Amino acid sequence: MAEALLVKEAGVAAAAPASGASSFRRRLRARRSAVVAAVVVALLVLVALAAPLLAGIEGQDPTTYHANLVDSATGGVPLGSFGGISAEHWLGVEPLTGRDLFARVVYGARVSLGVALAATLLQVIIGVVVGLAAGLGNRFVDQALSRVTDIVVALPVMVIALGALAVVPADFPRPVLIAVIVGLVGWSGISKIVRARTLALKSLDHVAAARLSGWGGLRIARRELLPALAAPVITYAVLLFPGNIVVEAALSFLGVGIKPPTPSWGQMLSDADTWYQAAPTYLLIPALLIFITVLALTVLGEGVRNALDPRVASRLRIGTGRKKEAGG
Amino acid sequence: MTRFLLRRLGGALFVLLALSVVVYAAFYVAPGNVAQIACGPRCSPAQVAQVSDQLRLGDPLYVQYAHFLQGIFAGRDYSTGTGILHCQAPCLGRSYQDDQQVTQMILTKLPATASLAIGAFVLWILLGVGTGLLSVWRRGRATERILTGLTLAGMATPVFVVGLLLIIVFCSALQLLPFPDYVPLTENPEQWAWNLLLPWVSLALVSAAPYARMTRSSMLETLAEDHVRTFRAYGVSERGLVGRHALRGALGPVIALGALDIGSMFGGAVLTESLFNIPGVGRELVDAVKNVDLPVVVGLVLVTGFFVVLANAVADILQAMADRRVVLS
Amino acid sequence: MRQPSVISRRVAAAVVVLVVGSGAAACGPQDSKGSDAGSGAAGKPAKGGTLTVLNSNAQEDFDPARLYTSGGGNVPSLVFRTLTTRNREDGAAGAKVVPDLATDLGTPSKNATVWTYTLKDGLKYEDGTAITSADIKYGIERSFAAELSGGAPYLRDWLIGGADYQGPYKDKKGLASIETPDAKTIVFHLNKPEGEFPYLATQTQTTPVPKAKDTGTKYENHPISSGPYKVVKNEGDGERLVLERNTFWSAATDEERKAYPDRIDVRSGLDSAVINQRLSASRGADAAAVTTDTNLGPAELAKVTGDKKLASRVGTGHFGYTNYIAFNPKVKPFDNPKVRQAISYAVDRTSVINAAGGSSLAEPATTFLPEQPSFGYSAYDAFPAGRTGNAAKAKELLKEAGYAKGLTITLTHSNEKNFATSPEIATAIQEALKKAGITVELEGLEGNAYSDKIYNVKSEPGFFLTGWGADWPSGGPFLAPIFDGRQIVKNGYNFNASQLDDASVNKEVDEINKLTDLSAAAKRWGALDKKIGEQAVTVPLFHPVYKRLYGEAVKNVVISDWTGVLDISQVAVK
Amino acid sequence: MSLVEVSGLTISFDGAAGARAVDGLSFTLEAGAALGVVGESGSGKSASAYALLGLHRGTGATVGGSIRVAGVDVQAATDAELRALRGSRAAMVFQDPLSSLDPYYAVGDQIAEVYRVHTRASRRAARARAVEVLDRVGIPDAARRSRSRPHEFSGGMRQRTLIAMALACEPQLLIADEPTTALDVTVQAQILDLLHHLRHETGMGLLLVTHDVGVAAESVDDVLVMQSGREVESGPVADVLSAPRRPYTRELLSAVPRVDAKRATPAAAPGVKGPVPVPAPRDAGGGEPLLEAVGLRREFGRGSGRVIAVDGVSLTVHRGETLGIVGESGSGKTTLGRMLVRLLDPTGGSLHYGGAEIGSLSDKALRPYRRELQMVFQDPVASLNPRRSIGESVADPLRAAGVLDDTRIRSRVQELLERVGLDPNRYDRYPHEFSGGQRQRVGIARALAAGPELIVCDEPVSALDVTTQAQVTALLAELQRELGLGLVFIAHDLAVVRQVSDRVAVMRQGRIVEQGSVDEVYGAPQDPYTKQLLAAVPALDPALATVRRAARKELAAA
Repeated sequence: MAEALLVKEAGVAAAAPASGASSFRRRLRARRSAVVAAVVVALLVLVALAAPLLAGIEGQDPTTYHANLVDSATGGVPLGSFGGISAEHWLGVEPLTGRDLFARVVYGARVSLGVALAATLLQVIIGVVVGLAAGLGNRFVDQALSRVTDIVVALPVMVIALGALAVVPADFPRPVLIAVIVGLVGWSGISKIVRARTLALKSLDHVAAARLSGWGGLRIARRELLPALAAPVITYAVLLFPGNIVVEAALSFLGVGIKPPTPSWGQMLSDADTWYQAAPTYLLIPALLIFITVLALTVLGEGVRNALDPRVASRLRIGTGRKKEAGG
Repeated sequence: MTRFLLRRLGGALFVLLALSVVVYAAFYVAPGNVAQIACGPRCSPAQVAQVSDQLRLGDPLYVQYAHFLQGIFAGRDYSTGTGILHCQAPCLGRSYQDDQQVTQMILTKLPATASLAIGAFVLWILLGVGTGLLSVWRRGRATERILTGLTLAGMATPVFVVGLLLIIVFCSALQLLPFPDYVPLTENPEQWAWNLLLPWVSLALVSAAPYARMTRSSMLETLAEDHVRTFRAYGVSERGLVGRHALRGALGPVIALGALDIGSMFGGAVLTESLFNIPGVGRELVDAVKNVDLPVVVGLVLVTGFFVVLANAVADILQAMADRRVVLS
Repeated sequence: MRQPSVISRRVAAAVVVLVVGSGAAACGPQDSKGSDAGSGAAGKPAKGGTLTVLNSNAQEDFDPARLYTSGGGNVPSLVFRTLTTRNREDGAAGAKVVPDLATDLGTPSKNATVWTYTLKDGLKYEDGTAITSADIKYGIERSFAAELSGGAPYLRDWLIGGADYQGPYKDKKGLASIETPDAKTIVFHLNKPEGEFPYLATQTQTTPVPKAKDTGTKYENHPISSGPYKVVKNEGDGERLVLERNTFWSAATDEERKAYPDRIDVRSGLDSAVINQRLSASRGADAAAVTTDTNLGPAELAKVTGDKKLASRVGTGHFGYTNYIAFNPKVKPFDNPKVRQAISYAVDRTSVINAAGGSSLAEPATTFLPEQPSFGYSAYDAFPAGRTGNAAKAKELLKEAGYAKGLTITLTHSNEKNFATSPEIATAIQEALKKAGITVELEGLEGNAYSDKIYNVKSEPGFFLTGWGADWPSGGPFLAPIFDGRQIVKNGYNFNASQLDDASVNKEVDEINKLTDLSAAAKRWGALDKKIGEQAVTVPLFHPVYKRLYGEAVKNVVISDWTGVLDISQVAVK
Repeated sequence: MSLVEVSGLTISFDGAAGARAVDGLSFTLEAGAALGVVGESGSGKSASAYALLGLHRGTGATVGGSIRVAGVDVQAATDAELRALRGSRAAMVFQDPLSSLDPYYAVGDQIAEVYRVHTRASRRAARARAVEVLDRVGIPDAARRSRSRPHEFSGGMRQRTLIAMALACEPQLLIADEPTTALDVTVQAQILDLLHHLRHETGMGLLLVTHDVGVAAESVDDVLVMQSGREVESGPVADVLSAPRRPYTRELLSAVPRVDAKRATPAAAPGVKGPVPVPAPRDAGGGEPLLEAVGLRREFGRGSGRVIAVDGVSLTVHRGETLGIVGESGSGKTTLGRMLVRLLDPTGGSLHYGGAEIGSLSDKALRPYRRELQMVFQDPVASLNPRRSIGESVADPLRAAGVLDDTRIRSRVQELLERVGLDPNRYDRYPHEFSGGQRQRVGIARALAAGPELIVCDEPVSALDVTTQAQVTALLAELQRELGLGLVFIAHDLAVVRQVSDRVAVMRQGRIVEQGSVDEVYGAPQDPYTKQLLAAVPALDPALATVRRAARKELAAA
């Protein structure tokens, strides 16, 4: 069932062929929200890539303490209005330490996006390999891999990540560790989709025709299956990405994720959670950033899904049998 | 149907067993000195030796695991040097750091988690299905677009962001609600509800979004199906179509997703519990992780896995009952 | 604080209890303007009402044998009377030890190796039976039983035969070094001179326990009260503790405890944010509420300072505690005193204090001893770094040490947000040392892993953040565990991080311990501190200041320098 | 006043500017009369039928012209008025009876729901009515079966249920949109007979929309032929069928394969160059045996879920001959076809090809034979990889052989494309740019590219319109004759099979019930099932249809 839900979510059932990249772009562009989201995501990626540059333009770095910018006597509240926002410190400074928030935020984007991206890639790679193997393999292989997938589905990401973080030595780099754990626990969705899609494709006549042509299994997988799997895998991956951002943020929020002084948004949020009265901007900045990033990625994911699977869009039109008329 | 049921439950049992092997192996085999880790950092060599003995770390791995399993199904005894400590089935081990039985620890945390999960569940189902229904009912109008936007925003907001904002607004700025502090239902039902209101709402706000989407897309899908056209062609009103035929079609997936969600929720809504300071299973896990309390971590992961696997099976069965066609295929 | 005696978080908790969950009285030496005796709501304190205590940590193991307290604890002191106790007064006066069950602070003899106490008349338990010296002996003996572990190790270390004694359940003969010639007299025979024995006698292990009522490990559910209150409810391993008046307690025998409220309701396991929120809202029963273990955090302080009404309900206290950088000279390059001195010069105490919550929550420290007369504080600054560090001097020293091009070292810290050994402080040091050309890499560890690593001589890192608080307000328990070479623990918890084993230091410790004149001893502790400080085996960073909210109806707030926390036995809510 | 009056009906989707699906259609239907609307896919026939009940409302389609049904001006009616018309005075029966019923409710409840919408009947009365109408459409044990859900019914029973639903409110008009297209031929005959019977019993008018001229001939008084949204010709069914006035009608009729006609190739149709000579009739089993199956068997699943799809089939295909395999859905003919080219492994029996036993060869050992055994698939959409150009798809077997270089492959493919009647310059086009018939030609070209000895055609024309069907069958026949291939032609349509085959095998439930030369099987069927099948085929002649209906009655009674 979970499978059915997943498959439905990623719009996999559609046998609709994607007819070329240009029409995909056209359909993606047709949704204004998706375009805006894509721009936002692109900006965020740019910010992450250019973090040192941006901080350099501002003239700050994410680790330097500015004792003179906080009011020591009242617990370290930033001096000045709105958390110390000024020409030197574009988003103000961190309470207690006086570290520059803008620099921390842009460097934090690297961690948040980077970890999520690595985790997503890992999920996709494992998911595609397992899914393909299950879909193409014999009964035994399929059964075995499907059971493994079932077990992985039963592993709650947060719980496993928390557990794993408990036993892995502290000197193992946390960003890598989180990406690996999330990647290792979160591939079941992709593998289920790939398996289902492979099974469906395998029964399609053009695959049978390729067999009759005399091709071997590998070539058939590469020529006939993989291109058709790209659409659902990409769609699902784009939908997974924001989830992975949230997992990293959540782990850091719980204080078991990215370790200081490396800034990450979740950790900033966690540090800020007692400061909502004394320094509201300190809390709002990471909260808003997480929200915007995840929202933009989700909207983009929707857009990609709709563009890759025109059936979703047409589903919204409630035709009266026109489908039948036009078919054949 | 019975066959399907048995097969599904059998499968769930298998997955659970396999899960226990994986978890046991991952936590008890991988890292360095297990006895030292399980016992806690301040243990003397003698105490570590005792723990090692109790966990039977000297035995081959499968024997250790067999004892672990035996504990779950039949209970086991721990020798403490001076006496015998009996751990009743289902025995998930002992926390040496807390000097308690893991099962007992989890059981005491379960009411808080259940309070959170069930209340939030009711709320988010109502909210999610209601939103989905409304956006289908008003499809093509501004209402639908607004609701769709809100749903997307809901999907995009992590619970800790929503929760923090709600605390700031309702507890701090407006001072309408108490700063959440869990009170057991048995102690004071009214206080219980008031203190859980914010956690419920936060969890419901973020969890409702997938339900709204699913309800909406399932209903739209059903509305586009031929049988709805049949009833439209027979003069059934739009309300009848949406309420009777389309909603019925959306029910299966919603029930299934609901069962899954509440299952994983019983494993602890880690974030919500941490944020709102609810002494539930999830917060226990975070604490255990921070203290590297190995037996507790393993026990909690297994219990969570148990609920998720159970929920998966229940979801499948409910889905099958809601949609008889699944059984046939 | 030395040998770990329990399998549990308890030792970790013990540090916390010791630090926060203990006694009474008021303000720091130079800072006494902030608190006048008996502050709180206006009006004369009167008997009656219910005092609510909102705490983070549960009163686990509410058994006098198992508690690790400084001066008898705060809540425990309401139920357990001890031979001596702390003086329940504001400020420095509160750092004095005074008689409790005993008529005086004890009579030393034979070079302070034998201490004799006489009990007051008319002392009774909650059931009306009389308290005898044999009960006190029995209470102490219980604390030697393995199943009732948890207390401080001094009795085991000091009493003759203590090291091998297994407790009264296994050894029926009892501990011969404690004599009870009659029902009112108790005599202690120590294996070495200990002039500070009266301080030790404040700990709950000297609470009388009637042998007939002893239920072993279950005693904690209902320990027999000798104090003004008795336990009527103890749920969830001390999460909820309700105390009511012990009618057999007589104020005439107890000069220290005021016992104004009729009932005390201790609710624990609360989140610190919730406690502070409830105390600041001060609604309903919370108006008569206090906390004994939850400080205002920096963010909360920022909010409270902005609100005059709230600010008037903040109690400020100084517990004798020092946060410092510890060096392990067995690890290179910290074997080189010049490197340690360079770091001492480079440290920016202003940043550190900001990271610890700002100048209201932390005071810069250049001495290891807290700035309190009872510790024997004498001011010195061996490596004057100024407010923000002396990078030039540090560089110079590094050059002399052969690190002209700078060096890279690792600073170990805890990941807990405790504003003491937490990442913010570590990064503050990292930043300051950067200016001196020292690259600091951070190693952040989770709570347990952190203490496991730093308190074990085998795994001890070379450069880490830690802190130390005294078991009682004297230089002895402050300096000896950290710098006495004989206190290096090879198999277990070691606090002598520098593993300093200096014969002259060891000898001086022994000499001071012989003194029974506590003020004379204090002076010599101060001089010893200075002497050790010059060796640069630690870098004192700051002394924390405790700020805690109390409810609107709370009167007679007394905060001693012994505990830095308001004393529950003095508080009134009517 | 007529029951239905439609004048100047236009329907366009995708806004008013879009192409018109229906353009200026006018017709009337008198009370109690029956009108057949016949046309190929895309002719606008179904859209017109939906317009009668105003079903385009709210879908974005633009409907123009005037429509009056049972006295209601459909265009001007309010939503409520429209709802009162639907199901009550004019009821509709749809094409796919499974998807047209709500899977979640019992059939009786669904009929009762409709009944209660239009009458103020109590729940109980409505249920009683449901049982009554179910009984009337011939559902045995109606009271009990009314509690079943649709998936528990067979296709024919579902269609009966839909008809029962239509009858519930005793409408004056029954609109049947391709009511038998999804059904097997024997069931189709039963449903058509039922409609015929009900019409005479109740006197309701019937508007039958169908692509199958035969179905119309069986059931209606008047016929209206549509093409591209316009009327081509209309009139009494006997007149139009026997003497079509318009070329399109003539083409349509001539393309319809006739089960009673001897093997013949239809007149040349556009797309096939030159006249195709009628091949000389050959003796059955004239050539040398090419492929021989003995006791071929295939099972799916295991345990109690085991299904025997093919159960001991023996047959021989000779070089240069066409073997037709005919059967209804579920008869195992597709499974058999796939086993013959070894896309499926037989679970039993043997398969000899050119003297070698290939039934149990491994995938690898099979490679040398792969290209000699080819297949043309049913679904022209699924049989081509949508992501590869058609030229590349056709080139596949050539590349796999690895003999030719790229330029030679390209020219060979273009040759083949030309041979099957496609523009060779469309080598680089993608499948979605081709029509169904053209895609099927690509599929044939691909099969030919391998240089096969035997081609199995699995329902190669069933997804195509009748005129396209004729062209594709003609092409296959021509190629077979030219190349001397062995051809296995699998179809459910008896007429199509008769048209192309030398010999024919009739399959039922995994077995061959009758096998022989075309003339033997069609002319003098021996097996009762074959007889039943043949009797069920709709005739193009209304008079003949009446005779056959009587014959079917007899057969059923027998």
